[in-house]
Order: sequence, then C-alpha cells, then structure tokens
Amino acid sequence: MLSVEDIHTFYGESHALQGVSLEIGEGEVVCLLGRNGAGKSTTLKSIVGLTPPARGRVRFEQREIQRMATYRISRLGIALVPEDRRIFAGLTVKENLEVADQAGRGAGKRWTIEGVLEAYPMLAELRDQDGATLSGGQQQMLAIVRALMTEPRLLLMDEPNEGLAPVIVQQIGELLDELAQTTTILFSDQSVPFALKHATRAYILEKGQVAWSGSTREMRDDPSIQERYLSVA
Amino acid sequence: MESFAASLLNSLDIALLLFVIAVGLNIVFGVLNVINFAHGALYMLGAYFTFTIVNIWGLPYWPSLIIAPLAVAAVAIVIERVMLRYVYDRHITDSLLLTFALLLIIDDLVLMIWGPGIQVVEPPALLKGTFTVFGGRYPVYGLFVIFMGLVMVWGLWALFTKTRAGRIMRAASIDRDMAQTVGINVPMVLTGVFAFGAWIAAIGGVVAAPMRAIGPAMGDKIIIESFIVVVIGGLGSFPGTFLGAIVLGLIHGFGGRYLPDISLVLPYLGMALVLLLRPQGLMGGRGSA
Amino acid sequence: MKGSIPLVVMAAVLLALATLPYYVPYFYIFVATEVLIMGLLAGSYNLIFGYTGMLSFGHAAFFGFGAYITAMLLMHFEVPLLWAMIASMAGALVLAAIIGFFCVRLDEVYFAMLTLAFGMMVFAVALQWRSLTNGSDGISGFPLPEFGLGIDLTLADPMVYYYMVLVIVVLASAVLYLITRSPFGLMLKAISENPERVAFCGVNERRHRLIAFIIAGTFAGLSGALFAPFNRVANPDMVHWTQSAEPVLMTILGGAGYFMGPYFGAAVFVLLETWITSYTDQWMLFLGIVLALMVLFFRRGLLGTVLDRVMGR
Amino acid sequence: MRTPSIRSRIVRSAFAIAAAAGLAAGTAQAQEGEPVRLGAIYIMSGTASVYGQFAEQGLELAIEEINDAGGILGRPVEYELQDSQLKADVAIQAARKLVYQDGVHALMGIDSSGVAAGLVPTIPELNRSLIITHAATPDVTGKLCNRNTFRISVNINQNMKGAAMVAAETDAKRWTTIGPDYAFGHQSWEFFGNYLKEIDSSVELMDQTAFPRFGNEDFTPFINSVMDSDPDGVLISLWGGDLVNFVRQANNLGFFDKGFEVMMTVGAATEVLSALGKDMPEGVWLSTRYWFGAHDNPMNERFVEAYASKYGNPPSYNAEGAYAAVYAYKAAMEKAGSTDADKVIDALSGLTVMTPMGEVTFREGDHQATVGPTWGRTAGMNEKYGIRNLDPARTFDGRDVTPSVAETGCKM
Amino acid sequence: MTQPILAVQNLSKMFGGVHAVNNVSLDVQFRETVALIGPNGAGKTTFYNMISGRMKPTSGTIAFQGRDITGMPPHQISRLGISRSFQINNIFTELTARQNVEVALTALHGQAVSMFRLASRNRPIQEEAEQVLARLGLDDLAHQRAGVLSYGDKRLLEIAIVLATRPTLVLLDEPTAGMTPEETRHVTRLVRKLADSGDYTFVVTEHDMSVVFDLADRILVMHRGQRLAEGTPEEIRNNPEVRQAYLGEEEEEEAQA
Repeated sequence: MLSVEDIHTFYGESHALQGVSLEIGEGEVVCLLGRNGAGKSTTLKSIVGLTPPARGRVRFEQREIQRMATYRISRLGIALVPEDRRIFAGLTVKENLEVADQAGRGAGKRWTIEGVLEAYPMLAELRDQDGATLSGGQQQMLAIVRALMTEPRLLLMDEPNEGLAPVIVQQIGELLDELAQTTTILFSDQSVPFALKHATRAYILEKGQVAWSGSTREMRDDPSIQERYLSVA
Repeated sequence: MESFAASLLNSLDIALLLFVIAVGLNIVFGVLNVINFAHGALYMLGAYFTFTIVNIWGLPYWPSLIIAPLAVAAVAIVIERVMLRYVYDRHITDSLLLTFALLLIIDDLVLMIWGPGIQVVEPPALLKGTFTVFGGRYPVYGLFVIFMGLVMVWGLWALFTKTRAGRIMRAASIDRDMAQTVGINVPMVLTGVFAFGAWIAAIGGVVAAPMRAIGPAMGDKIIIESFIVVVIGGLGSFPGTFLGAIVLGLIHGFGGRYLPDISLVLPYLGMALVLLLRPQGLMGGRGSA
Repeated sequence: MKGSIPLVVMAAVLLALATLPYYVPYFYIFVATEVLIMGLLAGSYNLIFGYTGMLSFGHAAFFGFGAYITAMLLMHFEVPLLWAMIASMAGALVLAAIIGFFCVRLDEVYFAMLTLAFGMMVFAVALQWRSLTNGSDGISGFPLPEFGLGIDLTLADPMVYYYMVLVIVVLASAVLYLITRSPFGLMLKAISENPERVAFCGVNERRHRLIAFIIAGTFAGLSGALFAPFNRVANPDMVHWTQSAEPVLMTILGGAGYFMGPYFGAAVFVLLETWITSYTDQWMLFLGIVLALMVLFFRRGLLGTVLDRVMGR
Repeated sequence: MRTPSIRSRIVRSAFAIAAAAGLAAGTAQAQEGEPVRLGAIYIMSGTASVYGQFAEQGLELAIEEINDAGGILGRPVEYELQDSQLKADVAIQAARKLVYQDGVHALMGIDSSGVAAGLVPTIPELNRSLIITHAATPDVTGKLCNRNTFRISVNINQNMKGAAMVAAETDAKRWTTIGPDYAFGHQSWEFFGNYLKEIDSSVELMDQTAFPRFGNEDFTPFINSVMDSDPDGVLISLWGGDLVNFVRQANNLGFFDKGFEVMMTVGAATEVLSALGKDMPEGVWLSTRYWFGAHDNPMNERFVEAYASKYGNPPSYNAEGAYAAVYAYKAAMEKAGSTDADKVIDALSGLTVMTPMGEVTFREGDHQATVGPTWGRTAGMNEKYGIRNLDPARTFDGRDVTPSVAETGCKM
Repeated sequence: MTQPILAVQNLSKMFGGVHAVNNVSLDVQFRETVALIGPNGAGKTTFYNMISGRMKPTSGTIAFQGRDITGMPPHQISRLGISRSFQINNIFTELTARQNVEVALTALHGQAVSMFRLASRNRPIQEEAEQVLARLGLDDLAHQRAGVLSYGDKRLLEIAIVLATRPTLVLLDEPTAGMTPEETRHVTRLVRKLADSGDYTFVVTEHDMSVVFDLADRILVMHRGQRLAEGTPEEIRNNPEVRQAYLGEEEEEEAQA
C-alpha cells in the first residue's frame, strides 16, 4: 500500500533522515520505534509532504507522492495525527472536525460529524469547547478523530501516547485496535509494550536510519533488541 | 447638547466604515501574515467602480454593491497569483515593500483611468434626507452606513463561526501545515483570503462613495487609520477590530471637537499606549481570526 | 583578496564623489547632495534595521527633528552651521532615547507599529504647534551663516555645500562604519540573528538595541540638519511616515545589512525618481513596477545580489 | 573584482545621459529661433492633482495661442512640467532640475502654501524668475519675498480683505470659522478677522472655531459644534475634496438652513462646483481667485471660449493663473528683449500686463499682482456647465484689496 | 561534602495547570558531570530553561555557588558563570565561526558596548577565540561563515560559544542530536577531555545512551516532570523503574510475557 524507498530528508541543515525505507501492506498496523530525535516524526512528516524528502521515493497505491502538495496527499487518503496534536486553538471541538470534514468530496462517506460524536461521547460533551482548553488526552482523541474526518485509508500517528496518563493510553490503544479493523495504521512510539501489543510489525529507527525491522513477535521474543536500541543500557 | 447624540451616532458611522476597511486588512494579516499597504487602494477602487457604474453607466446604486466588490476581488486574485504568493515565505518586509509598490501602481492607474477630478456619487433616493435625534439632525445615509457596518460585523462573525469556509480560514491562520494535513488546499485558501479582504475593502469603498468625495489617492489616508484600528484592537483579532474601530471613531467624533489642539496626536497616542500596555491589543490573544 | 574588494570599491566611490562636479552637469551636484544626505539617513537606519533587525517606521522623526532644530537655530539665532548640526544631533539623540526607551520593549511588527505611532506623534506636534513650528508652512527663509570654527565657506554656493555635505557624510559614515565593525557592531549583528543567544552570552540585548536606536536617531538628526539648509526649509513633511518609508525603501533596495547597501539604495532611488519624473507624469506607476520587480527578483537588495554573485555566495 | 566596474558603469552611463540632455539645454542662451522654455511645477499626483491638470490646461492653451501668433520674440515657446508631489523638498529639487538640467528660462506654478514657502527662498540662487499662480500664503510676497518671485494670483490678504468687505455689509455680527488645520485655514481666519475688525469694530470673532485636519473626510462633529455655538456668520476656508465633503454633510445636517451667513473662501472653484452641482446651496457667498463670468474684456471672452471648447468646462482659477502667467512672461520677455533672467525680472517688476482678469500690475515693492477676488452669492444653475451661477457677483479691484507694501512685511 | 556548585531545590514549573517540572531537586558538585535523562516530555528542557533564566520557576529555588539566582535574566546568569548550549543549532549563521566565538568573548571582556575600535583589530580577543576554536578542532574553519559549516561542525561551534563565556557550569542540551555516529564519538571525546581538564562542571541531557554512559559521573532520570531516580551509571542501568520508564509502562505483565 505504502512504500518508502530510501528517503533523505533535511531539517534545516540537519540531515534528519539518512535513507529510510519502509513497506506497509493493506490492513497492517506497523510501529516506528526509536529514541527522541531518531527520525520518527520526520519520517511521518516526509510521507505526507510536510517535510518533503530531498531524495528517494514515496509510493502510495502505486502513485508517487513525494513531490505532491500535502493537501493532495491528504485527499488521496493518508491522514496524519501529529506529535503535538496541533489542535486548531480557538476553534471548538466540532469546528476542528468540520475543518477536516471531506463531505462533498464524493466517495463513500464513512465518518460524519454526527457519527463520530455519537461514537465518541466524550467528544460530544465537549463539542462547543475551545480545542485549546482540552486536556492532553482529550486533545489526542480529537486529533485522531479529526484525522478520520478526512476519510483516510492509511492513518499515520506520531507518538499518540506522549505525555498521557496510563488510563488514557489504554483508551487510545483500544481506539487504535478498533480503527485497525478498517484502516491501515503506521504509528510511532517510544513505549515498547504499547507497540508490541498493538502493532504486528515494527521498524526501529536510530540516527535517521532503520536499525532493525521485523515482526513484533520477534521483538518480544528477543529482549536484546529492545535493550540494544531502546533502553537505557 | 442636542448635537451630542448626533455626534455619537456620527462617531458610530465613522467607526463602522473604519471597521469594514480595517477588518479586511486584519484578516489578510491574520491568515497571510502580510501587512497590505495597498489595502486602502483597493478600497479606493471600490469607490471608483461605484462611480463608473452609477455615474457613467447610469445604473442605480444598488447593483454596484454587488458588482464593484466582485470586480475588486478579481483584481486581488490577479495580484495574489502573480506577485504576492511569492513572498509569503520571506521576511515580512518583503510583502510590505511589495504592497507599497502596488499602492503606487494602483494610485497611478486610477489617476490615468478616471482622471484627477473630484467625483461625487449621489446616494439612492431611499437613503437621502435626514431625520431628527434629540433635536439634532442626522443623515439617513449615516444610518445606512451603520446598518451596513453591523451587517458586516454580523456577516463576518457568522462566516467565521458558522460556516466551513470561515473555519477553514481560521484554521489556516492558526496552523497552515496542519490545515494542509487535513486536506485543505491552503494555496487556494490564501488566494481566497486575499480576494476576500479586497472584497470587504471594496464594500467599504462602495458604501463610502455616496458620502465621501471620490478622488485620487483617497485610499492613502485610510490605510494608516486602519493600522491604528487594527493595532488598538489587536492584530488578528476580529472582535478587536470592531472595538478598535469604535475607539478611533470616538476619537474622531469627539477629539477634534473637545481637544482640538492635540486632535492629531490622539489616535497615535492611543495606539502607542495600547502597544505599550497591551501589545496584543485590547482584544488580542490567540483565538478567532 | 576578496576582503579588500569593499575597500577598493569605497575608495573608487570616494574618488568619484570628490571629483564629481568636474564631470557631471551642474544639476547633478544637487542630486548628489541629496543622495548623500538621504544616504546618511538610510545608512543610519541600516544600523537598526540591517544590523540589529529592528524594522522602524518612525525614523523620520529624528530626521525631521534635526531639520527643525537647525532651521530654528539658523532662523532665530543665526548660529554657525556646525553648532546647529551638533545641536540637531544632540536633540535627535535625546528624542531617540525617549522614543527608543519605549520602543525596544517590543519586537517585530509591534516594534514597527510603535515607532510608527511615535513618529506620527512627532509629526502631529510639528503640524499643530504652530507658534513654535510655523505649522504646515514650516520654517523657511532662514539665512545660511558661516560654517563655524573660523572656516570660511560660501555655503550658499551649491558646490561648496556639496563638498561640505560630502565631508560630513563621509566622516559620519566612517563613524557608523567603525561602529558596525566594532565589538558593539558585532553584538548588533549577533542580536539581529539571535537575540536570545546573545543574552545567554551575558549581554543585555535590550540595552544594546536601545543604544543602536539612539545612535541611528542621532545620525538621522545630522542628516536632517544637512537637509534643512540644503532645501532652505524644515517642514512637517520631513517627519511624516512617508518620509520614514524612504530609508526603509532605500535600505531594502540597496541591501540591508551591507554597509554600502543603503547608500547605494539612496542613489538608485533618487536617480530613479529624477529620471522617471523627467520622462513621464506616471512616475508612481513606473517606480511601483520597478520596486515590485526588485522585491520579487533581488531578494538581498541590489548591492546584496551583486555582492552575492561576486563573492560566489 | 567586478563590483566597482559594474557600479561605475551604471553611474557613468547615467551621467552620460544626463550630460547630453543638460548641455543641449544649458548652453542655449538666446539663440535665434531657439525655443523659449518655461518650467512649471504643479501638483500632478495624489489627492490634489486636479489642480495640476487645470494649470497644465491653462498653460498649454496660452502656449498654443502664443505659438500660433509667432511665439515670443519670434521664438517658439515650450514648457516642461514637474510634479511637486505637494512637498517642498520635491518642488525645490524640481526647480533646480528645470533650471540647470532642462535649461528653462523662467519658472512658474506652485499650488500649496507650504511648497511655496519652502521654494521661494531658494529661487534667487537659481537666477530665474518665478511667477506663482496658485499658492496664496501672504509670506511669499511678504516676509519671504525676494527679487525673483512674483505672484499673479490672489493671495490670502486680498481674498480676505474682499471677504471682510462683503461680510461687513451683511447683518452678521458674530463670526466663526471652519477651516483646514494648517496654515491656510488659520491665516484665512486671522486676516479675515483683522480686516473685518478694521471696518466694523463691533463684530465679535468667536473663540469657538473649528479646524478639522486636512483631508478629514468627516466634518459632522465640526459642523455640529459650529451650529451649537450659534453664530451669525461662518467663514469656511476648506477647499477641494474637503469642501465637497463638507457641503454635502452640512446639507444633511441643515447647516445652510440655520439662517446664518456662510462664506466659502475658495467655494467658487469649478472642480468643487461641478462636483457638487445642485448640492451647493443657494444664497451662500462663494469666492474664487478668478471667476470666468466676472470679467468683461476681450481677452477673457476669448480665453473662456477657447478653454471651454477645448476642455469642456469653464476655466478654473488655477487654469487662469497659469494662462495669465504665460502672457505675463511674454510681455516681460518682449519688454526685456531677451530671455535673460535678470532682464526679465527687471521687466516684470512694476509691469502692467493684460490678463483675463483685466490689466494687472506686479507691484515693485512686493511683486504681488494687483488682483482681486470675486465674491458672489450662489443663485440658480448654469445649465450649460451644470454649476451654480454667482449672482450677484462682486469682483474686487486689486488696488482696493491689496495691502500696502509696508503692511506685507516685504523687504526687497 | 563540599558546598554544591549548583543547588536546585524543589523546582516546579506549571504551564496552564500542567506540571512540566514537579518538585525536582538536584545538587551538582564542582567538576562533576551529571547527565539528565528521561523520555520525551520528561521536563528536561524546561528544567534547563529555568536554570539558565529563560523561564521563571513557579516555585523552588536555584542557587549557584551559594548565590540565589532564581528568576534572574539570562544575561546576568551567564555573567555569573553558567552557560548553556541549545538542542537545535543556535549559532549566528551570518557571522564567521571565529566571530561567533568573539561575540561571547566580547561580552565576557566587557567590550560589548565598545564602539570606537575595530573588532577585526582586537587581537587579544581574536587569539582567544582561535584558542577556543582550536580546542574543539575548528581552527581550520575560523574564517568560514558559520552558515556553511557542516551540521556536526555547527554543533561544535555551539559548544565553542558556550566555552567562550568561560563558564564554571556548562549546561549541554543534547550535544549530539542529529549527528552521525562518527561525529557523535568526536563530540563525546571532546566533552570527556574538557571534563577531565577539571575546569568545568557539566550537566548534559542526551538521548544517546552510549554518550550518557561515557560521560556521566552521575545520572538524574526525570519522568513526567518528576525525579524518577538518581545514581551512578551502573545503578541507573540496573534500575527497573528506569527501564520501565524508557520502554513504556503500560501493562507491564504483557510486555514481559
């Protein structure tokens, strides 16, 4: 479904991605692991064109998208839930959703505002509240649901758990599992257990390169992988 | 004393006209991060188009309220597409300089097309005449200006809060990248916002045409006034623009009368005080576009 | 040596200016005088804009204030011009200290707007305090007395005035140049790029910005003091925001941050205006088009673009 | 090492062009058949550019007529026009350019007082004559006067002396003013008051005056405050677009129905009258420095007709000023027998010349022409031009309204 | 125990109701190198910002060499001898490498308002700047415009500016972020050398654990704004809580399964 081939991305003058390649098949849930600054965010941003790669190719359903404008990539069916959530401050919860609502752009409508508000009553209660005043967990929910409004077939989530309390993390995990039924997902995280639980495959990034990739089962069975790349060891 | 009420009403019509002009400037600044020096020139174009429609084509006034702003918006689209969009990513001085150049160009083109004479557009029959408030006379047209201003306040408020287009504009002003990420065609939104700002300025021009003498460079004066309004109210703040316009309207409505010796200083003094005590403006802060 | 290019250029320009009256038509002595005065104004502006990164819209306040002080001193006290100029600089310094004290508290657009507000307040005072400033007519018809220090100059002779302006502008510019090359100037450049980092190096950057603002204002005052006797008038136009816009245009046109940029910009601007107005009434149209093209295609200003090519940057 | 060459090339080519133009004109001293060149400085851009247009039309017409009749001293006449931008320093530099670069033999023009006050002191060093055709500040033929500067148009003293004479004949005793908040507005009021007091010491000049800023656009607060103060008479020195705005707003507020005398010092300017049409109320006193219908002489008849047929409207005072100035030069140059500036200046001083306003004389003491304003009451519409008629119209003889040289403060 | 050079007590910082840093205390001894680690959002940068004066703490005190510096502006703190580097490059790209260092030196020598001499003739400062550059192996690049340096060299220049202020306490914020492995080794060696010279006390944040374990005498682990653990590298390496914080804490039992 998505293939990222040897992309190099510069962040200002820092060589953030130094030849990253990924493959994601339809229906998969894949996790990107790695420490801070390893290039997880940049990889996701490069896929949606926010930090377009200087070299390499990104293909989505056989179309090359590495030079496409972000909004067109979004309309092709890739949505990003960014790291810091980037809720439109000053817009209410409902308005945040409406901005992303692709109604009228034809093609099977899975998510409607009424529908999601019904499905996620927590957001329904907050519908008229300024998005900036929500708690971290609420913002994260909103950011995910907002991404859904664009009718994605591939959902990218950048550290959906960052800074959230365990009980919220669990909720996010449940949501992720639920979405995985219908949507292909690539998410990044620093938490290994979370990745192991929700993803089938993982890539570990280190210094802008893929240091390891394989199934989460392999990773679980071989704790040394975690120790080597991710722990304090 | 009887004219106090009339002065108050008068301050209000000055204020609402200022609001209509300044709000376009502020929207363009809020979304595009461009200080548009040519905004007053677009207002002037609105007035001149009205003059052409009413005095030269002989049409009634009302259609100009539709035609002239659309024509100015079309001009704005051309400006945005061929010039302005190339400087968004640069330092703010570049767009400042570019729109200053635009001001010179439009001013001179207007002089070439319409000549230097003073032009007057008659108000429509419906809006002629005066009525009495507390013993003072007040023109019906002033009420129309107030009405139009309030329609714009309401309309823009409704647009920003009730419609998807308004939310998209606000979203684009808050976070362009994120707006793109949720599928919004941001370059088109930017063109649209600039044209929209011009459209509003032109409405100001159409409304002003029957009450202000139309002449070359009539937009140059209004631009600094608009800066004052926007700064007092708050850069990027919609309700702030309204408040700023009211404040400046009152300064004009009463300052010249009660403090004639420092009447010219007052608006700038107000502006400086606001900047020093509350740089984000009276209503500034994050939030509505 | 690449490093010596600016020196060679400056020497060549100085030589050209010193011999100018011998090879240009008489009128161009006036043009050159204006270029020099405006160049000093823009050059002083460059200290705060190009070097320190502060976009001021009120620089004409100091220019005009300097012009008024000189005009009034010549009118009422017939003091030697040199003392009038020194008084203008002192006056502009005080005004810049007062205005700057408030303005350096703000950054970016807010700073720009506050300088605009203060500049226009000075304009309003010049226009409305008629008993002092003679209002819109300004102060004109003052005599051009001796230069001072016993130096015998026929200041009314445009050629003499040109040479006097040349010497003063060159001296003042040399001081400005020295400042930009001094440790203080280095700090300013650093502040324009990254004020916070400078603070973390132990520098009170707000105080530095204020000092730069005052120096720039002082030299703008000097430029005003030269302008008033050149045109025999000081009037509110010289304080208006449109006058403030000129050094901004000139500096960006020539290349902000390059020492010679604003001088070059002033020359281009004044010459453009002189030529375009000779050939067409539509000078605003053409000036507008030229400006727009320059903004679109010469991002670093004329001099900056040329230097970039030469230096291969 | 390319920088210096590039820059000096630009500079050199610039000066080459300039030099070619300059030398051609500069050395043209009184050669047979060489054109006589007039340099004019008017406002050609921005809000007030209509005045520049009128002036240019008057100038053009006069030069056409003169050239058709064989020129001056057998030489054709040309003119070079520069935009003053309503800024003194621009006008000064323009004058220098006209003289040194374009080689004009004489200067004329100047619309605003501020520009005139700045420019006039620099004229002697240019060694040319300057005839001011519009700016009305008393100073340029008063304390700023000099040998080179003349004025053919009506100044504030002359206009206000006339105004005072008109005002004194009305019943109004309490007077106030609405004028632009710059020298012109304040001086108009001051001179009007002084002259009126001289004639009738019983009049009251009110403290409550209104000086809206120039280009104010909204005069309602000022109109209201003047109406509140309940005067008998109001002197209005607003002009141009401001006056148009004022009259329309004053109409709305019933200002003209209050029964007090209204005098507009530049109300009978054609651009104002044609913009306002019927909106200019009947029964108010308007003045102009020249009224096309007020002068009964062949030259005026010819001028008005030629102008109206060429440009479609009656000549404004500014057109007349420029037109008359060209004829004044013609007379002076013919008298001097040369275009030599010194001789022309000598010839102009004390010269009596025929203009559409009749015979006027540049006084030797201050170089002000003895011209007088026309004050008239607005009456019915002139259907041909769509403007108000003035009836009765009273044209003052310049000798009656021009203050003595001693009073002007001019020292030649 | 001697008086600590830096004594942070009960430091807290709230952002709109959220504790970015919650009641953290830390004593740093002279000549010690302390590493500050923690997963994303642990509050390390906020902690730095408060020590260096960029932010005012909500509560708590910071003392440097026994002197209370809580809430002082950055330039004063810098003058006392605390200097910091930044996570992202924060150098002056339009100046040459040497001028970058000269900025700091000029301030240090009280010449920041000196106007009537040429900076380019300022031999003592230039020589000192060259020495500083040489210590970091940048001497060959002294006359290059900083903007054109390689990323790694820019990070070194960042450190050079810090050293030029002659600090006693150096706060390094992710000195090897974005560097290639080779550059990382180079920087680590350099910092090691500087630490061994005995002139400096270091506090370092870093995500690269090899760097941390190479450099640190002592490690403070922060998590969710709080102090999670403190100890020698060995202690930290074997601390189960720390491992859990780093690998994630959700449903521990499953992760072990």
